[in-house]
Amino acid sequence: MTLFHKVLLGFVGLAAMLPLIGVPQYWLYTLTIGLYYAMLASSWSLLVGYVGRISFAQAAMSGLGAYVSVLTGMYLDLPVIPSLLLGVAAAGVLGLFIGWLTLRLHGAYLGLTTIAFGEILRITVTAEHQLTQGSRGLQVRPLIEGAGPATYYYIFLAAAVASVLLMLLLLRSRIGLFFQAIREDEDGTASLGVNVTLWKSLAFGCSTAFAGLAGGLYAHFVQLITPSMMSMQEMGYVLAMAVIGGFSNVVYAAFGGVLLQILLEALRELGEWRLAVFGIIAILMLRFAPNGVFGWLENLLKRKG
Amino acid sequence: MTLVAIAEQAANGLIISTFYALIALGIALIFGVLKIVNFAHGEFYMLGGYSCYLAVTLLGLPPIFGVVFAVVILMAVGVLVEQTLIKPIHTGKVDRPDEYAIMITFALAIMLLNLANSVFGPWPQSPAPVSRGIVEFGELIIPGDRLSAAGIGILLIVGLLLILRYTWAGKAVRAVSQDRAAAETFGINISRVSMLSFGAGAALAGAAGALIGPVFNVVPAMGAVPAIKAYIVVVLGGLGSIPGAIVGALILGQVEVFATILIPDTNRALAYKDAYGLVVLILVLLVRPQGLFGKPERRA
Amino acid sequence: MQLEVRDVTAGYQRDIDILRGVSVVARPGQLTTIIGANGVGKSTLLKTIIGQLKPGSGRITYKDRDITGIATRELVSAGIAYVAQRHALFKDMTVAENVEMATWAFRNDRKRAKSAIERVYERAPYLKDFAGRRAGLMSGGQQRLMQLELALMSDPDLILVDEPTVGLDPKRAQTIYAHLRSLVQDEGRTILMVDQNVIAGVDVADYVYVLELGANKLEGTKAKFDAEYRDTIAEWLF
Amino acid sequence: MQPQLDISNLSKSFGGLQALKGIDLSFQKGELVGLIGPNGSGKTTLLNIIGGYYKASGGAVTLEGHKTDGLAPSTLARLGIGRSFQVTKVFKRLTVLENMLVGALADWRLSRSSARDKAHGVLEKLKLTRLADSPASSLSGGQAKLLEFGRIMMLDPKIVLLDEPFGGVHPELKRFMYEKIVEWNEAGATIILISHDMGSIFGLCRRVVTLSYGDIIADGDPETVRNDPAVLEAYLGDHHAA
Repeated sequence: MTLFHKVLLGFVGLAAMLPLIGVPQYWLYTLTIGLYYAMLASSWSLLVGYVGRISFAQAAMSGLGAYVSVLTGMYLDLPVIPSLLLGVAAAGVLGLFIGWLTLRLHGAYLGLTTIAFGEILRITVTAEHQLTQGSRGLQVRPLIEGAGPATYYYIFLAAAVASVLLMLLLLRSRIGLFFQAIREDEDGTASLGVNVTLWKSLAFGCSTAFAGLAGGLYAHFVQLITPSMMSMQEMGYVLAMAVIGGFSNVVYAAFGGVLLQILLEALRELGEWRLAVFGIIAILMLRFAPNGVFGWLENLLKRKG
Repeated sequence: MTLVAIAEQAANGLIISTFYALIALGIALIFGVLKIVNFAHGEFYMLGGYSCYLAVTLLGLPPIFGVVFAVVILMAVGVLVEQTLIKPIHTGKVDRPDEYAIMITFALAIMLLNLANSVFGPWPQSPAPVSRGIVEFGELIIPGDRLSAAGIGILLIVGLLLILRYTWAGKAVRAVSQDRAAAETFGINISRVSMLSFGAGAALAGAAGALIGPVFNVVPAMGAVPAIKAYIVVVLGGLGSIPGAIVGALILGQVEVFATILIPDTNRALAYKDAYGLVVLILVLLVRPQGLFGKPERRA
Repeated sequence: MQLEVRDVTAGYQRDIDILRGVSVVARPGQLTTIIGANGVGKSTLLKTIIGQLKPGSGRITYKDRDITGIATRELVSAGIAYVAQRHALFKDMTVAENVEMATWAFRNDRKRAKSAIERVYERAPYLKDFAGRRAGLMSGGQQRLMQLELALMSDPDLILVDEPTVGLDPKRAQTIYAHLRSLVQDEGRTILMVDQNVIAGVDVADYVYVLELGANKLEGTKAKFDAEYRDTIAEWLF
Repeated sequence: MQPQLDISNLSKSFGGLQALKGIDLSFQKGELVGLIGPNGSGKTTLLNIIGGYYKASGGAVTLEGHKTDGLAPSTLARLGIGRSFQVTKVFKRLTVLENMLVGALADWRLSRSSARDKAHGVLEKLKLTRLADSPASSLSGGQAKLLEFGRIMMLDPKIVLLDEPFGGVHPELKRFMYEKIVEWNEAGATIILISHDMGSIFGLCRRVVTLSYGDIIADGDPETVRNDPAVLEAYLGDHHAA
């Protein structure tokens, strides 16, 4: 284990201690939201950073997971866990389908197609207001009746850590190698006997399933969801988080999500300027440090240790 | 439905098409020369709206100069963005240029949106329109602010087409879009043309924002929907094709107004209005990615 | 010397040099042909001279001025024209517009531009007949000839020609070779040409270079080639 | 004897351009065949159809008696057709070892540890062991070509399609590549080699097929093809100069 990994593990350990050392509830709430973004940003980097497929539908997929979970709970009287899983499945299957449909599309063309899918989802959720209450938002039952912020915090921490570990497991397997080979050169990968069609679609599905899980959990935590969680602006925050953390690595991206959410709350006095500054930082990162803050940090620690 | 109602819808469609075309032409111009899709185009449009608002409300200029002011400002913004963020793509300073181009313009969009939120606040502003009142064509009634905005829009489009056709700068833009290497051997300065077309593309978006701002209010988030419409238009017409962008805009304008009429439940119909074009976008990209006017790319 | 290429190396990928130290001279008022098997780097050499490819090492001078790595458009202004192997025209523009674009480098000198256009229509009346037609609709041979005519409009001292007759029928090819010859003989221009058609390429030349795998193999005047190598040309290709 | 790879009446057109005009060609197991022809004669197109990258416009390709039309490149690779590319397609951000593993791991029966052992064996043969853990982006052009060889070797292909493997390669490395090709061939692989480098073609191959404008104009032993007037004309052009 390198020094950098130890530092990261230290952070996770510290995170697990926070409720015990009396961190104010307000900050636990913020961190819980940060963990939601951590899941979302890392799921996005799984697709963009490893398979080289761009998608702007990730926030919409999180919303899909949320709405499916909430609606199946409401209308089919399902308990929370099965409805959450249905949300994950819905997001995963739709992602798989989109991945398969867009096999031949690359770069900006793929970006535009995923924007279209994301926006259609958002518009549908907004339009079907007898079902979803449209943009007024939908009341959601809590994940656990009467649970306090610390409980939610631990659930999200566990979910985020488990998601990232699962992604790492996938990426360390031969499938992860196929993903990266596809990112580098599709024809070259196919020439070696790898079923590019299958893995490209599956990568999309995996990535959106994680987004669906994040969205479902989020819905039952904040207990009020609106279609705005599926907007392109929300997508922009996810992108900024992944880019600033480092989108070439799911761990960096996850930390980026938490880091940005913390900064967002800590710099509240700055008002909307915070977001503008994050935009500028994301731009500068893309231009000058494509590995993000944590990629840069890892390099720094590598040189020292 | 009565004949007048149909005529009214068609006229509405035409007016909307003008704005779509204006925004889409900018995207097409930029894609033609630089081969990148500018995902920050909606925010250029929004900045156009605010530039006009500033000129008219704070500086007290007449509305028509507000539009001119917006064009000048956005031209400058476009040139600045091209020089700092886009140029590195073509000088080999970026590792994965395709990925970079998409993400950097998307990040730019988010940055500009939040910048506008910080500077101007989220409240809608409404600068004075170029003209007010209504215009009657027999039984057909059209609000004057829309009609005048569309009229200026058409003038701008015609002006752009003339520039592309008859001026050296316009010819250089077309030449580089068609064949970069050939343009270079003819002695054309590619990087200057790139800068120019990015600036001009931004200026067109700015003009559209300045024209429509007074009609629908100016707010930081105003760019999102028109930008997506413009992407639909350029994909429909074939990315990078100038005539394609105009025809695509005409088609989308009519599809939207008439498809809305087809759904009986009016609330729903309005809510889904923005989705039709997106379905078209997906279908075109999947079935004929080169669009109606583009030529298929040949491998090998 | 008009153009002098000394020990140039160049390639498209890192560490893979297609040219591994080529030296070529284009003598004023002569037609110099470079021949060699497929893939020896003939086209690469022209692309390197015209600035589309950066040489790894070596030196290129034009009229004693170092032009190594200079932008293409500056070379065009300096009087070098390049006729690429691809049909490098603006296919969606009309023939007349293409003709106009060919005056780009000197468009601000109205008189010169105007006379260049008049001259080209005189030299190639068919361009006038097709003026309103889209360039992409002309036949392959016509596009090829047109490319050459457009390159001549800047009144270049040196013309680099890449595979002038590839894909053309013999009659068209003959016209083009005759044209190239007269540019040298009657107008005193210098031509550096690369040709896959070995026999015709040597026939039309004053001086010949043979390349092999990115390096010089042989060179000599046409007379020397006719006398000594005619029958063994085939050997070098195999 | 039934040929290992049989191509019958194969044609391919791109828009108006006929790149292959109905060619018939067959290869026996263990042959080492050179494929030559002027630029644009259809060599790479032919390779791309055999490898599944292009769909033929007409005709058929048969591998050991089974038609392969319409199969994906990955399926063909697993059926035993390995190929290299004119411009090397190494995975730059993966290590040399990872590059080698991709193809082996595409076969799920092979465990990761045995794939790794196999890869180390091949790397040793190619003298790349030292670079196993370096990113492929750090390789020189020639080393990248060798890595591509190695990746194909990991598949144990029955048929190897090599598209311009010697372009821009250092003479010393080229000799090393000759050796590997011959070893490969002697181990039983059928090899189809495209090259502009006539020295290599005539030095290595026992059979040379010449394409010109999408047709086969010669097919036979190197000496016969070398002296075939049609081949000469295809390469030299004719006397139609002024």
